[in-house]
Amino acid sequence: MATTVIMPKLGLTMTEGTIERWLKKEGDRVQKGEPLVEIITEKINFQYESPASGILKKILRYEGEVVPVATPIAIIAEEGEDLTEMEGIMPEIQAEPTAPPLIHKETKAGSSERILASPLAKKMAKEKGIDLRTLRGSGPRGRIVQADVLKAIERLKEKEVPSPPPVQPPSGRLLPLKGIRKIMAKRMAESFQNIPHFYLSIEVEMSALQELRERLKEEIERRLNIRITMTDLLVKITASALKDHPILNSKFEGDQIRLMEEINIGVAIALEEGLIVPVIHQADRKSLREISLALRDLTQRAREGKLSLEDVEGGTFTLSNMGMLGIDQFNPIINPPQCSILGVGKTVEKPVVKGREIVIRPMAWLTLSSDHRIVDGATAAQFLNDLKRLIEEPVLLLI
Amino acid sequence: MKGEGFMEEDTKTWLELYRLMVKIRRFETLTGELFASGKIPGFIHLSIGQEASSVGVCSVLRKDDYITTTHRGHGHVIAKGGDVKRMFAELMGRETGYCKGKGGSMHIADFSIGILGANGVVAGGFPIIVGAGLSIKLRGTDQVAVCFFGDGASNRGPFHEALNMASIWKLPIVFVCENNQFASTTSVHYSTSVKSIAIRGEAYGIPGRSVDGNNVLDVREAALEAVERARKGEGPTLLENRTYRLRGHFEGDPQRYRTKEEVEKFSEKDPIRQFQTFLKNQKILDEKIDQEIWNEIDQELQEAIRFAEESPFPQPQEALKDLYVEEGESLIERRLV
Amino acid sequence: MNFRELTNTEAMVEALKEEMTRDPSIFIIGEDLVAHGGIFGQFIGLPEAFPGRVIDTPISETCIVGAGLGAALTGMRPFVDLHFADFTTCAMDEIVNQVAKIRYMFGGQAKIPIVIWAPDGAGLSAAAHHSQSLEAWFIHTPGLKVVSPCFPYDVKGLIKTSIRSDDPIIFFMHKKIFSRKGPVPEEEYVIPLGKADIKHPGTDVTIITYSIMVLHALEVAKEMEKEGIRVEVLDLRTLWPMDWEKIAESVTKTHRVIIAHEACLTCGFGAEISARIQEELFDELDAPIFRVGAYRVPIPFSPPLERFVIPGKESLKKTLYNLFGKEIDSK
Amino acid sequence: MTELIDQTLYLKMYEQMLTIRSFEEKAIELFEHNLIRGNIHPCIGQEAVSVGVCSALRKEDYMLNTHRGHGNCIAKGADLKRMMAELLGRSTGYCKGKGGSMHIADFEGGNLGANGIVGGGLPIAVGAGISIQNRGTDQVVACFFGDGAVNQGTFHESLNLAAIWKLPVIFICENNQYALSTPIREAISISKISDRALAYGIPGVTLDGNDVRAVYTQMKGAVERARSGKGPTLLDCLTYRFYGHFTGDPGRGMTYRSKEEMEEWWGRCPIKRFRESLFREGILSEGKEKEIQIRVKTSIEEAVRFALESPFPDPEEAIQDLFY
Repeated sequence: MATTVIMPKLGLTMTEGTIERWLKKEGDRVQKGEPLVEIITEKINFQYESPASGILKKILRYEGEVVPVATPIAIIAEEGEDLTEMEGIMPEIQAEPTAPPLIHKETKAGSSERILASPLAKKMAKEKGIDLRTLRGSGPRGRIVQADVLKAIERLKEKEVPSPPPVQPPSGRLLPLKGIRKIMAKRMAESFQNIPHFYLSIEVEMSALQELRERLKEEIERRLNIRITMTDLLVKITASALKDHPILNSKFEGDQIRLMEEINIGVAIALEEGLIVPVIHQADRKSLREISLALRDLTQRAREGKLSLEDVEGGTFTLSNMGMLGIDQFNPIINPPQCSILGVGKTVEKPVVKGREIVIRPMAWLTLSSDHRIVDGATAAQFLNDLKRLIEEPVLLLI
Repeated sequence: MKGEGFMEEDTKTWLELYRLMVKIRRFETLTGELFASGKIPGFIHLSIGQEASSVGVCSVLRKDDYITTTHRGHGHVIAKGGDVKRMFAELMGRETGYCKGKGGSMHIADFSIGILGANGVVAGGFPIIVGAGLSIKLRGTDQVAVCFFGDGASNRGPFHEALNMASIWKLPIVFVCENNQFASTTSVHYSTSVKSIAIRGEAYGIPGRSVDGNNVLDVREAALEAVERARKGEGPTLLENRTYRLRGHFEGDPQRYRTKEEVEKFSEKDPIRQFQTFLKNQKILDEKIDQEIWNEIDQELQEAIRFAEESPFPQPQEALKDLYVEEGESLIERRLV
Repeated sequence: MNFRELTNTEAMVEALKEEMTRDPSIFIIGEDLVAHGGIFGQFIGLPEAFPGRVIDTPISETCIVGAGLGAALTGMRPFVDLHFADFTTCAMDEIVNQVAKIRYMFGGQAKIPIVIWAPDGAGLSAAAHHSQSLEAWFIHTPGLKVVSPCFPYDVKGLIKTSIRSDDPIIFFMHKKIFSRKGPVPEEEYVIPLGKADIKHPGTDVTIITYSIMVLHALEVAKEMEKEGIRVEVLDLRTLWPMDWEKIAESVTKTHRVIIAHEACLTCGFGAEISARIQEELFDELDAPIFRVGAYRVPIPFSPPLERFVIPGKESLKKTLYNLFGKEIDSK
Repeated sequence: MTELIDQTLYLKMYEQMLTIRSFEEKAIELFEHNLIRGNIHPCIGQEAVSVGVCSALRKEDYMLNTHRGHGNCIAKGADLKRMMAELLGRSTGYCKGKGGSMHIADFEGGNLGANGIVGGGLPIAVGAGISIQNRGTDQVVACFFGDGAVNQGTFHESLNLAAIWKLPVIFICENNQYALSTPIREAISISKISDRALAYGIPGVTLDGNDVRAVYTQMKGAVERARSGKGPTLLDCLTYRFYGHFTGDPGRGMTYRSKEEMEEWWGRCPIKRFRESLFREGILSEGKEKEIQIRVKTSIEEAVRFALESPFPDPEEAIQDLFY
């Protein structure tokens, strides 16, 4: 009995996945449970294991293609098994028109693809040898019309333009843009292009927080042998501050804003293959200890590339602490569809005016990047000030 | 004028005839004013001067008798018992009108009282009346069907075809020609080769009778004879009411085809004035009663106009209804937007 | 050429005057011509100018058309007035069984130089018996030629050509355009049958239309310029023979087509044109062919009902938006 | 002198009647041999009307004809060859095979055409009349129609217009008693169709349509009236069609007609009666009759041969002649 391999839905919000790499070729024998294909979702990349044993008869979707979940991507069958009844599913495979983000390898002839395109568009594409499947239709009902083909022709032309011969062979090593970095690149670009960012910075005194941390230190380290980090504390504080400012704990959905019930704080972690943002779910309901443990565990697994989808899903606010990297102040890019991201700089001893005299205090810059479509300056400023108060007088957390 | 040795009964009837004629006259006059003031769209044809014909004929009809009328049909509808409220509403294109604003002046019908409708096509009523007569015959009732038409229609093929069929089948029909001297602008003396349209009865072997159409009692008497003949199953009659259209063919008609003098000459034969004088001479009517009649009627009509003006225009979608008994878009073919 | 402003009616009277002066075999027959100068006054002055050659008839449509035919068969050039296009139904046998067929049936012996002039169209609250647009019936009838212009210049030129044509012409004119003015040259000229005319050049979409819808199309074309859509308005002027070359030329240029007429959509002339385009120019099309026409109901009397039933500027605009997949603005 | 003219005229009329009769008989025969498609409406029995009427006409006078029109065509001087060719649908026919039995026209000979529509010819006759008036010639129009047509609207409108304009039109009703299967006595409520003239104030005469001299005399009067601008006349010619309505008529129309009736009318056969009178008056003799019969026979045979030898029209011809 042949098995259809589909694009797995790896978690609640996943609607489509990119086929990063096939780990088997057509004709290879595969065992149930052995890695078959590498799939990238917007969150992570993921090795999908073969749902059945047999021979990989047909690969229906190719590397680089973005495929809606539950769409067949391959067929696994036994030697000499009749696939005609499988052919049946192939047209319907293509039911909804999919448009890969980049021109992919020439697909084999015979894969019948129903494409909505005007007669004129079809004629022109044929003449210019353009594969309509590589185009996204801009006409009614996603129909590919003359204009789309003309654009494609333009793109081709640009490619054809021969670049002037370089004086010397181009220096520098080529790094393939792949995996998490590729996704990140795409999403950061989208975020920065589409979201009207605005930035508010405020300088906060860290002495109270440092004291608190010192006090908790021996206590907790002794008992649970873990260190409470500044980040742990900031997560806790940010979470409780967000409770009073639900608007910043929201999601932009085209023509509406969704206020999120849970406060899930994502914490940006830099890995060499790219930035990853594991999420501490319901941070507001968690004790400092729980937060600390969770964050430690996530960081650990992130480094080992063992994060599950749940670990990276559902963030409603992101915290990016670059203090340990010696950065004073920076403007982080929002992690869509979230509303805001908080950038925390390094704490430095510096002279500040207290009352009438100049004193030395540990100070740090907080910068809040927000989506102006959701919040305006005043709202964000209030949040930032409350945050400042909590950091400078952590006892307020008890209220 | 007739009326020697009349009964108590007659005086009642006569006053009723008079009242109806006045009602038609006032309805038409007011309609003319409403049209002039732009409250009635399209175009209208007034029957001022022809009241005696409408009233004389309809006064001998029963509620269940049929009539077909013409583009100049307000008088017939009123005489047959039409509701002036719904008439005005229709003239103004309101949803409370007889045809929900779909018909207008030229297409008023009230099947509940046997009015099979006015017709925008000259002589359009002939084939319809033949069908009505035939169904009466087939259903074996003693109803009568009356076809009102103008002198113009008497030169149309349907006149010929209808009178012939009615005569060979002895249908209970009275063909009432309201010879108002003009087919639109064309004089009947030019358009017709015979002196009297009643003569054409001979071509079908049916009685043809021509009477003074401005004398309501003459019309009534002739109509009564014809209707009784029809009820008795003795077949159709061709009745010609010689009258005169005092207004233009339609409101706004420059009337280059006739002289003021001619119109004045005929307005002396005004059917209402004639009957009024007669009734006064007979001591049936005096200034006081007369005034009351005109006042009452004006009140009724003013109310009717108010009713019409206060009625809303139909919903646009109403335009898609009533085409078939079965409703549904597939039947009316929505436009591609 | 020296142009002056004339109404469509004036243009028509002028055309008739010139032709009747040129050719004594031309005469006009119909109702209310002498006394009234025609129900819409298109014959004013002619009875005086040509005594005996403008003939009033009783109301006898069958015979008016039949008489025109008989006269045409025997050396005359009748111009028949039917008052309203709706009244063609009273003479349908004459038009469809006689006028259209006799020449063919008799092996080409006869020529039938008759013009049947029929004002059509809605928009005047004239109700169901005085508002129809019936051109499709006659385009559908072999043996007839059908003309339906909209501008005084075209009306005059085409009236003259129709009168000179040795074939039967059904000449429709929309009642609403009679008093519309337009430039007409003083010099004599004629317009050949079967030649369409681009009334507004464009590159993005062609509106193929005729009669009063040309006016709506022109308004829409202007408005669309603001939105960056360049509409080409093609006025057919003659419906049969149809100017296929012009149509093909324009469609090949714009790749998008809307066909608009006031007659009801179903089996309207738009269906024919549309079918022909997709048969012969399928690969030129960048969007489905859209048609604009009236609802398939008799023309109701009450103004709001009438406005709703017959197509106008708005329905054209909506269809355009539809074609380009735009949002229809909710005003 | 006049007698001599009459004699030659009568002999010509007699020969025409014989020609019509044998043309129809031949046509029926060809139909039964399936050489003529469609249906034909034979006018056997009505020869006196065709000949009586047309003998009073000039070549340039117009004629409007009916579906039962072979006789009228022949009497108006049509060429038997081209008629027969048309009946057989040949390219040499009057209408190049497009018209057939029901649509023969000969504009040269003033025959404005036979009509498939009952009552279709009357309005055209009015038009021809108007045209004559406008052109100021002294032509007349002979408009043939059957008793069925007198109840068509076109009859009414046409007679009224002809009357008010005093057009030179003679309306000839070939009253053969039946509109297909409907007897005229059931189709109208008056005894004489000529009474319809009263409705238009024009003369109307009902006459024996099987007496060719009577028809001729009445027609002559009507034509003179028309030529002198006095207007139209309605002639109601009582006659009978011995054959059925058409060649497809079951039992040659005996389903709706009685033997007695048929025999009674055979007794009044127009050819038989004319022949007897001509013999009685010594105008016709055995010898002369033989000559005539031979001439007729050969002319018909020639016509058939011509028709059969003529080619069918080229299919392409079907798209010709639509426009001038």
